[in-house]
Amino acid sequence: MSIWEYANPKKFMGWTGPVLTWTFILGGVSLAVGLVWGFFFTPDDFRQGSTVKIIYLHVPAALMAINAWIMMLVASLIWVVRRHHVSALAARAAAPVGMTMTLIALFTGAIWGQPMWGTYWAWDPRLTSFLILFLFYLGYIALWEAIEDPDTAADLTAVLCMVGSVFAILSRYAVLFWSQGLHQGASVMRAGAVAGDTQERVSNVFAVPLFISIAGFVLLFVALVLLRTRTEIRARRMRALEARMRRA
Amino acid sequence: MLQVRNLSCARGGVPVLNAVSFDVAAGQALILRGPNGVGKTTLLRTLAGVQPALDGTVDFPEEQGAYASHADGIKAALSVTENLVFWAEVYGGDLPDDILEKFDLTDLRDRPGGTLSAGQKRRLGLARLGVIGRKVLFLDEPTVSLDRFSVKLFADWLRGHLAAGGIAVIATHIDLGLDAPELDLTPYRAAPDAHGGSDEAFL
Amino acid sequence: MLQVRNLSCARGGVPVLNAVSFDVAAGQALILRGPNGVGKTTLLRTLAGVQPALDGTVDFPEEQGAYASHADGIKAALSVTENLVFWAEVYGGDLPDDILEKFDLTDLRDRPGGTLSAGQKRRLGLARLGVIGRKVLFLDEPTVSLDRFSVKLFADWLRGHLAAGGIAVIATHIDLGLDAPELDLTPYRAAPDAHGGSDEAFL
Amino acid sequence: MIALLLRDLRLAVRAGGGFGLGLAFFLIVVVLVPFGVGPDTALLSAIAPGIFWVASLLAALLSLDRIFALDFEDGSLTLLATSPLPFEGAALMKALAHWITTGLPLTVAAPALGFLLNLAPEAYVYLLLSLLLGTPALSMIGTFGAGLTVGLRRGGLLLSLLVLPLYVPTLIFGAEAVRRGADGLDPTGALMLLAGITVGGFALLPFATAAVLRINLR
Amino acid sequence: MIALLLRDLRLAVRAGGGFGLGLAFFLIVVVLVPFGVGPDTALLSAIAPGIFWVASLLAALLSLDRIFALDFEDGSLTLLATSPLPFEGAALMKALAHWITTGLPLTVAAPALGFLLNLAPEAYVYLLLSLLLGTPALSMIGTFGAGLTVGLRRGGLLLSLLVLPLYVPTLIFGAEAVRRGADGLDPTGALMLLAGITVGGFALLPFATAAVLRINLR
Ligand code: HEM
Ligand SMILES: Nc1ncnc2c1ncn2[C@@H]1O[C@H](COP(=O)(O)OP(=O)(O)OP(=O)(O)O)[C@@H](O)[C@H]1O
Ligand SMILES: Nc1ncnc2c1ncn2[C@@H]1O[C@H](COP(=O)(O)OP(=O)(O)OP(=O)(O)O)[C@@H](O)[C@H]1O
Ligand SMILES: [Mg+2]
Ligand SMILES: [Mg+2]
Repeated sequence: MSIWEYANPKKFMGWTGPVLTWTFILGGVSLAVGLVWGFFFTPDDFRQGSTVKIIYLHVPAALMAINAWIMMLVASLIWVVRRHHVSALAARAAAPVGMTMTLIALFTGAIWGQPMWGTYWAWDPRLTSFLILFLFYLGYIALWEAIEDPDTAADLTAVLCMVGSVFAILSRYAVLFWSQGLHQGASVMRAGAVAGDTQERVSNVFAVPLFISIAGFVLLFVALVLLRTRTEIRARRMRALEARMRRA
Repeated sequence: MLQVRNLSCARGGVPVLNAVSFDVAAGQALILRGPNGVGKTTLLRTLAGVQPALDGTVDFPEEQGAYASHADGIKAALSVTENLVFWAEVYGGDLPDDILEKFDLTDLRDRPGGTLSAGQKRRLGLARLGVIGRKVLFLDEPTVSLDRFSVKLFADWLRGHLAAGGIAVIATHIDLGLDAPELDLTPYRAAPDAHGGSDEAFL
Repeated sequence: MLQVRNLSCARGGVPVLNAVSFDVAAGQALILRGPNGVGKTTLLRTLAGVQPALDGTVDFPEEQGAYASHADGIKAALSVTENLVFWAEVYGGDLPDDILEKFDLTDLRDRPGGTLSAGQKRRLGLARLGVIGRKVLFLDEPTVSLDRFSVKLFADWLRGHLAAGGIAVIATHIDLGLDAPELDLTPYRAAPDAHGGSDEAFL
Repeated sequence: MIALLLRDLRLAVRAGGGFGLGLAFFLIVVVLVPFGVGPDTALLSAIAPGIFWVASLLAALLSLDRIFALDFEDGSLTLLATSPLPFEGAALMKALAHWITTGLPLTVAAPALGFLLNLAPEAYVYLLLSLLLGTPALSMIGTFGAGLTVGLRRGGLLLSLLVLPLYVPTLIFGAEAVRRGADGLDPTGALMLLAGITVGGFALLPFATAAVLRINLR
Repeated sequence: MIALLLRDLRLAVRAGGGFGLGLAFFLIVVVLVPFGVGPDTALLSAIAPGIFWVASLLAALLSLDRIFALDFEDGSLTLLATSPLPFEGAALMKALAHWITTGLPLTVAAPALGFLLNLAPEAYVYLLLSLLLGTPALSMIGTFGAGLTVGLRRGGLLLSLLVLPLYVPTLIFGAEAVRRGADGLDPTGALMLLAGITVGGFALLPFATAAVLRINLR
């Protein structure tokens, strides 16, 4: 049996039901553990004070915002190549979740910016790229909404997602060219993040809850996308039934 | 020679026609009949390759099909001649000398397309078919808005086209005075539970 | 009662029809005939008050005219019912209960206007006439794209409208099966040197 | 008349996004300006009032040609002209629908975007007020312009060309009000003038719009 | 393919103004900005490079929806799709026609308008160069967006929403080149990148455009 059979709508509905419940539970638990641990059981940072705790929301949301787009790109490619309806719907389902993640990253960043840089917003490359990413999400969702026929919508949004990805990378580069920023480098994701010994190193006390929180976000993202995909499948099923009833 | 085998097509994700098969030999025309909404336009669009078929095959000499839809594609700002010359160029040909007479457009040759009456516009739209030099024509209600004289004019041109080995598939509700077999599409209506609609996978 | 006296009209600044006069009594229809481009559309637009007359008078009960053009004014995003309800509201009336049956739209009632076939759209466009409750109808090729059954449906409706004291002036190239006098516009064609063209003052 | 307003709003919503799109465009212009001008916050904060107003104006402009174009193309406009609806009322309703779908969401959202351009905190309330008073005028003037250009093919650009000069007074007073607010001066005068333009526009332009529409339908 | 280009140019000219309208819009935006921002010359000269680029971008944007909309409505697009003309070529020609009617006149005229915003004298040549290298990319990207949204009713705004983020890199490099020119720095890098976007866009986007058009015609 090929793996693609799990992408048949009926099969998909079957196996995602239980998986969904468990991802929700697991995601919720790890998020709660990560956040509670992070907020209440870590010391304040010597430079940033208690505001550093926002990192437990900010970093996972920022990571998921990017990963959601990558997931949409993959799902779009699968739709274009293999024409599996579920993958198109998964891409559609992921977009609002990704956009919400982008918004969370932007808002937590802005709240954090006030104590750190003395301003809610600065035209820093990292922040700016997220703003552009937000616009890409917005356009992608608007295009889905604007097209009546679901297959046409899936095709067009898939092309938009591919072209958009190229331009998103270009924008990221352009933005770096345009302004040097205030924002922190990517130290969490660097190989030596936990064991490293640079000044910027995120010490163990912060890192462990952070990773738990990241895991929570990932699981929650998966759960939300599954949930929304299931909703989309049900909506399509309704549509198909209605069309059939009209013709009967 | 046009061969259609087991063609099924859908519109807006809903299957409309099921397993249509027919042959049209060179020099022949086929008239599509059927009540409004049965799927004549859908079938013609599928034959012409504007939309993909759900199932089945369409076979005719490569690069020989031409489609004429409800809309004529006439540019309001271009004159009648300019409109025709454009299509001639797109198809890499020249404007036949007698095309304007054949469609009674001689008096209108320099009028902008936008100032034509409904029937005059239609004549111009049909004249395009005489310009592009394609053999296999898919015509969707070509005589809408035409007066009796123009209908005859068009039927004459069509007879000439067929005599030269052309093929035409024509959807129409009125009588063109052509001596051609008719195909009523009503029996091919897709059953409500037909497979292949874009959403069938979800049921 | 519709009275037209010595009506002259122009299109695009060029006089098209000259001194058209006719009467249509309540309960009567008049069929306008004439080759493409003779000026049927122009005449109807003038009668309906969409464009001013060059000369002459049109007289019918105030606020009782309605015009149906080649274009149907159907909103693609609104459903069939919503389209009709909108026009009913604009004319301050209600949707008659049987209007959907009368135009064979019952099955299509919830379909978005944009997904109708050419003939279905036309039926919807004509159903508007049944909704607005006007007596004097100016109809420009109302049966374009309709199949035979729908043409009959429309003719039946029209007969009902006339029987209730309505009036209709209809431009058409095909036979509606109505028992109504015909008026051929060819003799009224404006001579090339007719007066009243917009630039006559400069000649 | 309400039927027309409701239909237009419903069409806007059905066509996907309705209320959101004008707003999104506004957001995008506000975001693009720093890319062009550079990330210097002092500079951005100085030009913020002007940019917000220019952006609202462009957002209004961009959706103008849809006000009548669709109704013209599918024939509804002719049918409306021969209906018992007063055509002036129809013009008014069209302007109102345009404002509800573009001006209103933009007014509500603009203050929330103020921080992107480092708008001075004191100016937020005046930004809101000036947009509330001024954007209806943009819609009404734009509706007039749309009526003027309705049957023309390259409507989009010609329309902008005609409408933008008419927008100048609204822009000047609107931006002035916000700028004065930001500088701690009294912006009442500019706001009054803005309100005056809106009231005057709504009193007179529906008639002009109906007149040009009738001519264009001929 | 040349036939299509010539037809589009002829249509643009016939429809009144063709080449002039994009330019006029550009001019108007450049004139409106001082109204919004206020008459401070130092400020204006600081934002001039950005404003010129944002204005070109908006001028390009405004005429985008006409690229395919008219051909779609009157059925020519379907007829073109079934013609022997490669559809990719048609997309390319459409982009070219758009550039010739908006990008080119604007490039030629922009330096002449520099004084309106007190552009630094050293920057004029870079303004010209950057527009020459960058505006074709705007047309090509815009054509892709127009292809995506053809057939959608509220195309205008949605189109902008989709296209503007795609314009960001072009805008950044374009404005950066002018700004560096004005500051006496070396703008070669930015100009090279601009040219890169244009070349890449013209190499790839015609295919994407033809693909989305085919989907939309289905
Ligand atoms: C408002 C918008 C902001 C956005 C969109 C944003 C975006 C991001 C992203 C994408 C990451 C993940 C980077 C990675 O690990 O690869 C991140 C991490 C981080 N951000 Fe932000 N940020 C914003 C504001 C701020 C502010 C104001 C601060 C405070 C100074 C801040 C501090 C950090 C820190 C400390 C990290 C972790 C960096 C690391 O060690 O990996 N961010 N942010
Ligand atoms: N764009 C569309 N989206 C969804 N459904 C459509 C669309 N266009 C047509 N349909 C439906 O598909 C079916 C076939 O339509 P089609 O246009 O092929 O009919 P037709 O035989 O050409 O009718 P007519 O004689 O009225 O032109 C109809 O039931 C119609 O309502
Ligand atoms: N917009 C216009 N501008 C200038 N002239 C026009 C315009 N529309 C039509 N005409 C011309 O006016 C004359 C009358 O046109 P009209 O549309 O009234 O004819 P018609 O009798 O309705 O023809 P048909 O049967 O083809 O619909 C024709 O010669 C036509 O070419
Ligand atoms: Mg049809
Ligand atoms: Mg006519």
